[in-house]
Amino acid sequence: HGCAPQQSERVRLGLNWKAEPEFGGFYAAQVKGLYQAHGLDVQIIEGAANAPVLPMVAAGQLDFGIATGLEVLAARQRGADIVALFSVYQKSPNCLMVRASSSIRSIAELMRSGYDVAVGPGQLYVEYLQRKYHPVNVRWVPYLGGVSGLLGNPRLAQQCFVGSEPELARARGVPTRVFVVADEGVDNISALLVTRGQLLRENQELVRRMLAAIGLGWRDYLADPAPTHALIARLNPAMSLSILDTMLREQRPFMLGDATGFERLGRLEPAMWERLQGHMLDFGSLDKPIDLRSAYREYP
Amino acid sequence: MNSHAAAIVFDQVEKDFRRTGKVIAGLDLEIHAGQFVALLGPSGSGKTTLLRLVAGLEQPTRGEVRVPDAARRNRGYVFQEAHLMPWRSVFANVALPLEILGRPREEIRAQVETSLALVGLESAGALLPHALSGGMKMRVSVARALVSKPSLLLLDEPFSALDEATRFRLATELRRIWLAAGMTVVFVTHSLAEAVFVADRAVVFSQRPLRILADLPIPLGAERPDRLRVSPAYAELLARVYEIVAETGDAHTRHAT
Amino acid sequence: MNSHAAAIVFDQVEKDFRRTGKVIAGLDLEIHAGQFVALLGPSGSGKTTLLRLVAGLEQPTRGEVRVPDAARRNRGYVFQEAHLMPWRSVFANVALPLEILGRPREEIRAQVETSLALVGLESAGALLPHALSGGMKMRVSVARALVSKPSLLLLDEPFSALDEATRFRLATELRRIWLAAGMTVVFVTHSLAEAVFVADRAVVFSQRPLRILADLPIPLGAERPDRLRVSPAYAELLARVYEIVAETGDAHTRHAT
Amino acid sequence: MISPLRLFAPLILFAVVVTLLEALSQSGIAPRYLLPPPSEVWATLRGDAREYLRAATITLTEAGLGLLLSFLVGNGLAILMSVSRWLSAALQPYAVFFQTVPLIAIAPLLVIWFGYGIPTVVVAAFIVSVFPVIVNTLAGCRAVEPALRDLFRLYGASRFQTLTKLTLPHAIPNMVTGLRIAAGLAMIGAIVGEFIAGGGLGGLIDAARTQQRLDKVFAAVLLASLAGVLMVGLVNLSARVFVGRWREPGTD
Amino acid sequence: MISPLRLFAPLILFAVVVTLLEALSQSGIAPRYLLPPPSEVWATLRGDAREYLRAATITLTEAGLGLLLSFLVGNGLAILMSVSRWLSAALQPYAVFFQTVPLIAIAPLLVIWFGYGIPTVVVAAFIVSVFPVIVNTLAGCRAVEPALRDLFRLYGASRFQTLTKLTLPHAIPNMVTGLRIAAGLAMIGAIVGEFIAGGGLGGLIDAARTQQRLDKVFAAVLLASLAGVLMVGLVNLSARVFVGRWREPGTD
Ligand SMILES: Nc1ncnc2c1ncn2[C@@H]1O[C@H](COP(=O)(O)OP(=O)(O)OP(=O)(O)O)[C@@H](O)[C@H]1O
Ligand SMILES: Nc1ncnc2c1ncn2[C@@H]1O[C@H](COP(=O)(O)OP(=O)(O)OP(=O)(O)O)[C@@H](O)[C@H]1O
Ligand SMILES: [Mg+2]
Ligand SMILES: [Mg+2]
Repeated sequence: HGCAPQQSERVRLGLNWKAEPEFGGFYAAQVKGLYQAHGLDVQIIEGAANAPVLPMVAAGQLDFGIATGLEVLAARQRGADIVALFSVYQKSPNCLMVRASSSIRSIAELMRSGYDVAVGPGQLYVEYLQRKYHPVNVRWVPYLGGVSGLLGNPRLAQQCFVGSEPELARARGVPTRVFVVADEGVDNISALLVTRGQLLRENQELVRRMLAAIGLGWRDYLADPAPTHALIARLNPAMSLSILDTMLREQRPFMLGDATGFERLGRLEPAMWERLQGHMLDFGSLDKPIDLRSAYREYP
Repeated sequence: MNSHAAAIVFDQVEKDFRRTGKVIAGLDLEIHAGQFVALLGPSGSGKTTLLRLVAGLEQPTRGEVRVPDAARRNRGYVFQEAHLMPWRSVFANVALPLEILGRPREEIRAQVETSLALVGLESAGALLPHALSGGMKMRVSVARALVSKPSLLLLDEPFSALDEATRFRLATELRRIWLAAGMTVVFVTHSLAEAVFVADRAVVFSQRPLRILADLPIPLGAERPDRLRVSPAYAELLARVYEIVAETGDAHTRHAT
Repeated sequence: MNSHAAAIVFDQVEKDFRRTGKVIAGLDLEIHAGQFVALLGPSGSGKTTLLRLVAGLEQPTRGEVRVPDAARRNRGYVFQEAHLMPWRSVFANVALPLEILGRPREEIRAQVETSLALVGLESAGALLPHALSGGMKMRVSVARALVSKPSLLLLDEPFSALDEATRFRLATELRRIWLAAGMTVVFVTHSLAEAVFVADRAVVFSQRPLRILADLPIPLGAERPDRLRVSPAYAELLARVYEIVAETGDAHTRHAT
Repeated sequence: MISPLRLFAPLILFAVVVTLLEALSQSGIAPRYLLPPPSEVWATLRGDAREYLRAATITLTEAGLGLLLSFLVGNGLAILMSVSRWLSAALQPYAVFFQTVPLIAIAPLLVIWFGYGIPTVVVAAFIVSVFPVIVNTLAGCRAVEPALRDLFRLYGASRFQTLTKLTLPHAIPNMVTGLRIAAGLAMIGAIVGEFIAGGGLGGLIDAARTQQRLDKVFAAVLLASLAGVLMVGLVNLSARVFVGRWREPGTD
Repeated sequence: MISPLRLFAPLILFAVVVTLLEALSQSGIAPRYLLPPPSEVWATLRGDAREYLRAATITLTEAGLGLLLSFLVGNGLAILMSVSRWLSAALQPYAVFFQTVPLIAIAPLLVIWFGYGIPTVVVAAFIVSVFPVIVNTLAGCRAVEPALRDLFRLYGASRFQTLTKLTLPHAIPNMVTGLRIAAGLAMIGAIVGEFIAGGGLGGLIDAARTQQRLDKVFAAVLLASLAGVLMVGLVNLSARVFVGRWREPGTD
């Protein structure tokens, strides 16, 4: 549409969690006025543990939202017209961790260890690891958030996000050993910017401007995170500046992939979706294959 | 007894209770409009049940209780226990029937005050029921039944919690009101003397199942001045009633034991 | 009145209620152990309050109520209203005092049955209170008070819901039990005739605040056979008592109005 | 007389509600990703009937045990509080604390103390359901007719006698009301407990939710509610057996 | 006479509990990552006093509005149910459904219908707290003395008159009991609602929990409980004002 750029368009972006480096680029675009420069007035809405972002996007209460690849495909199968536009991570920062003092050196060893493994609901890799290792004495238990499980029980492994929970544990005097789950051959797509198909079809221009602002925002954030971190620390008092810096430092390779520059930033490619769908079909999260091409738009 | 259009009629009435069995068996009774009837009978004979049948609070198991519409429209009932609403003041308790009838405020105030004065509780209007003595509660209950100037007044031992002086005074008042207003009064009492003094007709019941032992007219005139209680006519009639009750009630006294 | 070791003594007792003010003012009264006292007075004068003071259910605002230990140990109380426990059968209601005293089962059964027979309710033991008539409830309450063979028996108008025959019979029974057991009985009634027939002493109270108007011995002997009621001695005494009450009570009758 | 009404009235309403939901869903007014059509929920339920039934049995057992705990502890506390004013004043705010603390916030504590699995879930059901029991029983104990209290004082009844022969029998109807509320809460407590400790219908819901399998979520929710209705029904039944006798004087 | 007891008894117990927790924590028996020492919670609370107060105000408002809704809707339903046996039989199972449905399971529906923020949270508080109101008020309405019902029948009182002049006044003590329970539940409902829709103490707890800031979690939980105690206290106060007058006959 040809509306004049000085009239900013109101847009609502719903996160699926509180402000964190995971969403750094989205905030950076705001801090640096990039949305405004693209004629957008973006309201970023922090999420909660149980915020139903996808239904909100599908129903039009949000214009953009953050979700995982698994959620996107599951939602599409249920008839929700959700399209992924931008991926924060090129490799999932999902990990399992044990105490550093533990003798466990790999996920393969963990699967034979007799440990409790605390994992939140709906993690794709649980089924994958089950099939790969056929663990007999490992108990999958619910993940309760934080690292209290690990602190209280030396024979517990738990899910974590690179740079986040391991740092929490270290700050409590318990160093950890971290195993990246993606290295086992299973990879969810951890943080996707999504919108609904209708918006994409009817307002291409808006989506284009949004993506442009976001692309710049992320570059800017990764180059100079300090101003954005100041904002995040204010929004999410559970975070300190130093934790934010550490988290970003650890997650940066997962965001940028193996590349040295920004060439892989935000990239969405058929291969990652086909792999994900393959896993989901294997593990019963999807009943039948779906039309993958309408589930995402390639980026860049 | 010849049938009367505006009479309360019991026609072969029987009443059974699930747990306790037959209380009333084949009762025929007719109470004419405007009559002042006293009902007497031993404890547990079914007097309260009979009043409840008249009021429509209980349905007969067999037979029929006919109550003329005129009497049905505006009734007063003094239960055997006071049954006041604990959250309402004495005044508000007495006001209840008028509130239900939707009378204007001013009228309610006037009527309630008159009614309370009648039972000697003009200064107790603001109290809550739990601060009343037993006899005071019953008097409030009487005031409540009178306040709406009912055309049918059912009283279940209204004065038994009262001292003799108060009792006598209230009976006299009741008779005066009845004379003035001409409503039908059915009055359960345990006192033969009271029955003879206040009523025009006394019906004496047997022990359960309730039957009529005696049905006596009391021809002492419409006006019953205080001095009637010390008159020979009254003493004579009372003595005769006592006799009749003693004779017919022989069986019942044995029962009651 | 000379003080007595085993007497119930009211010593300058005053009782005020928060909402209703002074009920008893400077009362001196002594009830000897083993006495059978009837209390009379207009409705709302404070008779129930006085009984509650004796029972220790109420504390005097000023002054002192002394009750000998012997009397304190085993008391029976018939409240003005029946106050049965709705979830207990008639039998279980009467059994309550014995259960509390921890008597053996067999004894409880026997005593309760005796007590129920006394009030003419031997066949009602299995009923729940809501299936009883008003008078039956009061009789259960009397049975409950008698069942533990109390050494102090407080009765608050126990017979006022009963017909005259039952009332008379129960009064006679009460006197008989008292003669046999020798307990102290304090008996509130509104019937002068009943008071004179059953008690050894009648105390007549004024309207509020409660004062003693008359304190009359009733010298009709220990045994009171039925025929006493038709004897000239009884009639004469009753007439005298009426007279005294009428004289002294002049003020109170005016009050009560 | 009551039985058929009790049964048919809710069934008729059920039929109405189901038809309405189905129509909403099939017509596309309520999208499937928000509200799965009842037919789909039913198909899911039938497809995995055994799994759902097993899960429901577990949850029901846990909720039942939690309710039992609430019954015992809640009534115990209420009795203590009814006897002593000090205790009552001191404990009441803590009972409220118990009521308002979000289970999720103390989840790690629960798991450390009671482990993963059934005990934690039972404790969760207990925590959520104990407050109504306390409050209702306490209200019942306090509402005893003063004249009956006088009667017991008169006969020198011990505290224990007054409690067992007067206060508790009198409080039974209130106790039943409290349990009726607690039964539903125990169910929800058990499900939230299963979010923490795993297993049962809560586990199913938790897993299905992230996969957007609302049909599974609603199948489990439906079973949970049925289990809740069953528990409340059991409470009502016991009420009828133990209380109905004297609290329904209008029946004769 | 009651006031100082009401105040001091819980405070004394509070001092005991705090001292105990502090000792447990400082001595290392209860690890800090599970149970932060009260001193630390207090320091956190003081440090961010304004933020916590703002959050507590929001949550309290939401819970209060939810409770108000429960009061209106719950009592309304209870009244309808007390009047009609059909309605009562038909609605009761659905009331239980409402009680047992986990908020988390219907979170998408709530947020879609009521949006992010306060309305959703209010509805959550309402859903969680309405059942006790229904059940208690209904119990109160049904327990009216039959003799008083007779009295109203006798004077030909309309249903509405019987309701306003007899049933409701009689049910007030039960209503208060229901509200007392509902007040605590509304608080927990608001917090769980905030887990879904963000904001308030629930949002604080949610964020702090995953960051292992248990001091913050407990600071928020503490405030939530205080707010709950406050709400229950308000209910009690209204009870004293409106009901105490005739339901405490022992006071004279
Ligand atoms: N609701 C009831 N259920 C079962 N039985 C009842 C019920 N009400 C009364 N009865 C029985 O019916 C009989 C008569 O009761 P009713 O109350 O009519 O007696 P009454 O003549 O009024 O006695 P009283 O003079 O003692 O008041 C009694 O034996 C009583 O047990
Ligand atoms: N709990 C109370 N609170 C306030 N006032 C009370 C209370 N109990 C009784 N009274 C008042 O004390 C006075 C005496 O009451 P009491 O019950 O002792 O009278 P009574 O002589 O037994 O009367 P009745 O013959 O009517 O039973 C009454 O005026 C009553 O209003
Ligand atoms: Mg009767
Ligand atoms: Mg009295």
